[in-house]
Amino acid sequence: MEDKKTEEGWEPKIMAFVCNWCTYAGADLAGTSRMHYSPNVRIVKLPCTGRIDPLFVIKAFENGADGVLVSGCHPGDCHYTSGNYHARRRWIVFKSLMDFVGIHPGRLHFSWVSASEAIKWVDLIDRITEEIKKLGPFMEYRGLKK
Amino acid sequence: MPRIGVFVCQCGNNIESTVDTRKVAEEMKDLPGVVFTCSYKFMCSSPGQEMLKEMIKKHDLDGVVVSACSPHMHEATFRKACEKAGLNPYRCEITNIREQCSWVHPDKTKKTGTLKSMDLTRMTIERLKRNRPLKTISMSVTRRALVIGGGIAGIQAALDMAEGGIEVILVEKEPSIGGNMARLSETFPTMDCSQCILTPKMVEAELNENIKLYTYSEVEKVDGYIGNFTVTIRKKARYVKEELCTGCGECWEKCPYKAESEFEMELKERKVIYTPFPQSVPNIPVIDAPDCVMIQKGKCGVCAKVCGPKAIDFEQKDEFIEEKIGAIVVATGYELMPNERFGEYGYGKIKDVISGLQFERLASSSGPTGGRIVRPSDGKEPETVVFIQCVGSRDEKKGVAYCSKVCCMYTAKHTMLYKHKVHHGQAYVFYMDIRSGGKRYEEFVRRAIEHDGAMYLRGRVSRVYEKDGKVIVQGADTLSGTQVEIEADMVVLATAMVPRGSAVELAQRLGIGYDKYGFYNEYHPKLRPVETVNAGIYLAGTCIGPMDIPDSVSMGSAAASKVLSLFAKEKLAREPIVAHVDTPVCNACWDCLTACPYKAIEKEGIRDREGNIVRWHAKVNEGVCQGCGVCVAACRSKCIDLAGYRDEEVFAAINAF
Amino acid sequence: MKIPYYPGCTLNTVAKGFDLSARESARTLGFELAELEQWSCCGASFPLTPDNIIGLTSPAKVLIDAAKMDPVVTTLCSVCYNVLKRTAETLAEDTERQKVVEDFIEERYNPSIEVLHFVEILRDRIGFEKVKEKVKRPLGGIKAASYYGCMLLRPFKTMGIDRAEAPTVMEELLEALGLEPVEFPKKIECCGAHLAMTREDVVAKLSGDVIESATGCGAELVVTSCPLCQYNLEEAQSRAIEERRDWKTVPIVYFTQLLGYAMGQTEGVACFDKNRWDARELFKEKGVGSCQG
Amino acid sequence: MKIKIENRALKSEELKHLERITGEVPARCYQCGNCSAGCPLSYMMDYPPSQMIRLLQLGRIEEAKRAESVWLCVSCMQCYARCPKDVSAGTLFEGLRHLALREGKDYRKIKELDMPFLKGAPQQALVCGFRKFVS
Ligand SMILES: Cc1cc2nc3c(=O)[nH]c(=O)nc-3n(C[C@H](O)[C@H](O)[C@H](O)COP(=O)(O)OP(=O)(O)OC[C@H]3O[C@@H](n4cnc5c(N)ncnc54)[C@H](O)[C@@H]3O)c2cc1C
Ligand SMILES: Cc1cc2nc3c(=O)[nH]c(=O)nc-3n(C[C@H](O)[C@H](O)[C@H](O)COP(=O)(O)OP(=O)(O)OC[C@H]3O[C@@H](n4cnc5c(N)ncnc54)[C@H](O)[C@@H]3O)c2cc1C
Ligand code: SF4
Ligand code: SF4
Ligand code: SF4
Ligand code: SF4
Ligand code: SF4
Ligand code: SF4
Ligand code: SF4
Ligand code: SF4
Repeated sequence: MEDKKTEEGWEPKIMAFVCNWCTYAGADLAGTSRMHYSPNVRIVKLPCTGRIDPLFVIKAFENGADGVLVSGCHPGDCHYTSGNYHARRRWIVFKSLMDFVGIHPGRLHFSWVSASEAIKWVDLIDRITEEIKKLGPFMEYRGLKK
Repeated sequence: MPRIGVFVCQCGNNIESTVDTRKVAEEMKDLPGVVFTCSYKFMCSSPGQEMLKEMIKKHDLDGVVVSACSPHMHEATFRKACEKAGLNPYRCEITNIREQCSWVHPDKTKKTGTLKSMDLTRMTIERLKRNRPLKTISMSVTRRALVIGGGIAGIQAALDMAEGGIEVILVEKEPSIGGNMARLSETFPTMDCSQCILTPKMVEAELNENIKLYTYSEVEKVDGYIGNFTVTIRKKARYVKEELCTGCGECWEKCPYKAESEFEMELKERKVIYTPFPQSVPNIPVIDAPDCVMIQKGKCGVCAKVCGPKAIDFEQKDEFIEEKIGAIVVATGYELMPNERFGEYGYGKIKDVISGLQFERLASSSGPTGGRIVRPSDGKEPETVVFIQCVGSRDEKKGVAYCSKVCCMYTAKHTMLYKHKVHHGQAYVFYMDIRSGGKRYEEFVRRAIEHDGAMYLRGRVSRVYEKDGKVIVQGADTLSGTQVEIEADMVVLATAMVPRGSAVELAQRLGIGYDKYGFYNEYHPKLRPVETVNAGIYLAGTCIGPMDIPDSVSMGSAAASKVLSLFAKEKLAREPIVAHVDTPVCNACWDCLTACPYKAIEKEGIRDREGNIVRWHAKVNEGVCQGCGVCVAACRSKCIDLAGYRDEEVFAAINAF
Repeated sequence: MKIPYYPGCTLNTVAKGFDLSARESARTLGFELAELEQWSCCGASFPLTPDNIIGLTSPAKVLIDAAKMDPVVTTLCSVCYNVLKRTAETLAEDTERQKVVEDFIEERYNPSIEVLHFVEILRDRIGFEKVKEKVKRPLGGIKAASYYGCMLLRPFKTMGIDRAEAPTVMEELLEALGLEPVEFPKKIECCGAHLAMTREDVVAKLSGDVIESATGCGAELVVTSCPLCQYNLEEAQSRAIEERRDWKTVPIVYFTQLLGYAMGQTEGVACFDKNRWDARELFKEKGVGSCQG
Repeated sequence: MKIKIENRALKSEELKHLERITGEVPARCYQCGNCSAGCPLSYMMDYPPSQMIRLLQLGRIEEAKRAESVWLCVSCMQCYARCPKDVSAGTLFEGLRHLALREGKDYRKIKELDMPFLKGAPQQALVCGFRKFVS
């Protein structure tokens, strides 16, 4: 879809919205276990994936993100019993709107990473980074910001 | 203009080796609103914290960013330090540059780590600029507890709490407390008589001044939140005035009508006015209204005539009592899966096929046969008894997938009780695995086999049928790889333990989680095994999952200690991370109300001068809200927000990206 | 009422009485078993392995032809019923296999087709009460064992004609006809089925056990809805009387034979004489079965 | 008998093939023995159903294929009705028959059958028998 040439030395910027209890803790564990992953991701911590508003994602793209990740507890493990189900329902709808708003679906990722899944976190970030590298920089929304 | 201080930690070499903390500090200086930055060796050390406090005062900071380790590590530390320096603790934010930077991006040139640390710190600063000071929510506590279910777990919890000096209300739906344990004969692994160890506890519960017993009662409604619940209890009509009855027993002696005894499970009848069993607590009868001739047809009245203190009252109605309490312990226990589900075992059709609990009654000296083990069909002593384990348990097709945990043990116990009473008898046990994890449990099972001669056959039973007065059991012994057939006199099914039929309904009333079977969910199965997601509500015993008496008792005590430690606090403090509704904007669509997993959102009406409701809006009950933020994302009018994670704050962080 | 009817091979030949008495009974009860215009063998065994498409084609063809008349088809033989019903379920659930089968037969498959056993029609559409009203020759006092075997009941999820482990539908029908049903342990055990072809000894044992289990509970008659069961049980008895002097033989009859006879059909229809042990002798002995009105 | 257990055999292609054509997963069986307890032919089999499944679990598909049990199973589905794990031994047996038949190893030849049987038996016995025993 997008045929942007990858600029020399360009590195994608990825924003990750994660829940405090599972994925944030999983990322912490990756740290304490001294695992390594690509440095392109910036985490924004929220209490629960249920708190994450689709507008956050749009805003992130506006502000120069080339990719966005939303990650929380596994279904059934939500710290708040069912917040992640709400999130899931919301995102199924949102994902189907992605094309409509002109964002390649490969730029938005969803995952479940539990507090113990440091390895999954590391693999996830590396995989997403690669994928978004292939898609090239996301320029369409840049202009929108002021 | 805000006055923000940024403190970048080196964590010895942990951060410093891949992040140039001085450079980070230097860069942040130029951001608007930042008035002080520094890099420091160990921020969490005492000197570090002192320095932080000093700088807050010296530079008159109104907000602090500490770029250090994960907030899960030291957020509390730094917030406390800020508080001591006179700063609102929620004006202190942490940037995680250790777990998220230095440790995961080992670039020795420090370029990567430094860049990312600057990004993250900048995001935190921007977010902090929009942060509002928050106040911990402090709530009063009603120092009374409610226990639902008067089995051994509930009794233990009530006794421990009463002992701790708090008032306890114990609600039991049956006419007597005691639960399933009251049915048992002797108990593994020590073989104490169940009644002998249970009855003293029941009496203690009755006599303890701090315990208020409501038997034949159920919890109808639960309102409020941790520290401040209001419950409505339905006290079912007993048709006997409790304050007058002396428990003399004249009435049930003389009542001319009988009905099936629930307690004896079809093995015996009881009178229409009855106590479930002789040691009932309280020793006050109830009239089983559907079977009472007086209540149904207006004839009889014998019990009223013979009752000296005139305690019988046919006009009694259900009563509703409201109680204010601060915590709830749920201990509603288990029941057995209906065996009728297993047509191939002939339960319900073949009289001599009985359940484990029925066997307990047969073996119990206070049971229908006075402790003689006989066949229900003809009262003869059975010479061959076959015990079938895992009936319904570990059977994902017709029963439940889980293991009921206690049946291996009680089956071994049953073979022993049987052997001790019928010396020439032979017990056979069909098992799949013997699960005897527990102190002295394996030894107990070995004793049943080696000492009392129980014959264990590894395999399942496919069919049970009657032939010539015998019960034929057709099964497999997988160890020899053959089909086997046993001509038995009696068959005992070790049926799955399942939650009470009413468990799910109660869970919904209480707002606690339950699994697909109806067992209640712990907050955390290992680390918080007696708490629930609904603060102030605790669990004990077999309503959580199958367990034996020692475990049920431990959980009762554990739940009690949780309540006691909750009540030890003067006021309950809680994080102010709760949702707020901007009421004038709310259009009462109730999207938030359906979304909230905790039922924390209420409808509030606005009244005009005449008192008519003119408008509705949503309102968050701060005591109940857990701060998940689901409502915020659900609200399309954007009029609900979450303290600490307000839209504005999150957007600020994103904008700084 | 006309209900499309699939007789199956065996009812056209060795089990003629089963077929004739059913058709006649239907008429008495006010409906017609309308034989499919063209039909082929159902295959007599449901292909258990999903990759065996060939095995599905012949029953699928039967269903396709039936659906052209009505989206329901009835059958009498337990095996046909089993094969057709499982095929119908399989093809309805598995559109991929349905497609392959369609390509093979070169016809469209109609997944709404419903397969009913004749006894289901009697129970659910006619009602055993109605049957009872039509009884002219009550067979009172005859102790009859309903032998279900495997095919009517298993696999339960698909067949579900009655409770898997404790079915009673046949007993209820017999009761309506005035017989006295006896409960016996082996009523849902296997007769040996197609092992008749390879292991007569095994079949004799299994079927013999079934009969002994029934007679042990007092049965004077064994009732079935499967020609293969009927054959195996009779064969087993023939062998047994050669080997054991004390063996007491019992007639093995189809339920429709009793149904039609009780409702007053002429004796020829049921073909009792085609059974190796003629049930009429038992009726005579017991003094029942004479026509009343 | 002694079986040498080999990693390779546990996941052999032929086993996977059997799983594919039957849709059954032997690993789900927890060896409770209910199928063997209920199977009407069990006591005549060299390996009763649960042991046949065990052989498959151990990767011994060759032994399983050679077992006489394969030709004794009548697809009565008693095993499946009683199995708490929803495993159908009967279906696995059919799969094993297919493996044999597809190699062209007929269990019975038509010409071996005796005349009285061919004349007297109901058609369905023959049709079914041919399906089960002849490729
Ligand atoms: C056959 C058999 C033999 C056993 N033998 C032994 C043994 O030898 N040793 C051993 O350690 N364990 C044994 N056990 C296990 C033992 O019975 C349990 O561990 C123990 O009884 C659990 O106690 P509980 O308080 O959790 O539940 P329960 O005894 O079930 O008590 C729950 C109580 O809550 C009440 N209740 C339920 N719902 C409500 C409601 N909505 N409102 C108010 N009240 C309610 C019930 O009426 C009941 O009184 C055996 C179990 C069985 C089935
Ligand atoms: C291989 C293995 C795997 C396991 N996996 C699991 C699992 O996955 N899930 C699970 O739930 N359980 C698991 N367990 C069980 C689990 O380890 C124990 O249940 C749990 O650790 C017990 O905790 P504890 O506090 O009782 O004892 P411990 O962990 O042994 O702690 C006792 C502490 O007391 C200290 N101590 C001892 N004597 C003295 C003294 N005289 N003075 C001062 N201090 C003293 C010891 O140094 C120690 O720190 C596993 C066990 C093993 C062996
Ligand atoms: S505050 Fe955290 S990063 Fe800093 S020294 Fe302490 S542990 Fe290390
Ligand atoms: S006779 Fe009266 S006092 Fe005695 S037990 Fe009965 S109700 Fe109570
Ligand atoms: S009035 Fe009712 S409870 Fe009293 S004696 Fe008569 S039947 Fe029994
Ligand atoms: S405890 Fe024993 S008998 Fe009970 S379900 Fe578990 S394994 Fe089966
Ligand atoms: S933040 Fe969560 S718990 Fe609080 S009101 Fe909103 S949805 Fe309910
Ligand atoms: S979702 Fe928003 S607008 Fe709707 S009721 Fe809740 S707060 Fe009001
Ligand atoms: S299908 Fe085969 S293995 Fe299963 S019970 Fe019947 S004969 Fe035995
Ligand atoms: S009944 Fe099922 S689980 Fe049990 S041994 Fe047989 S196949 Fe395995």
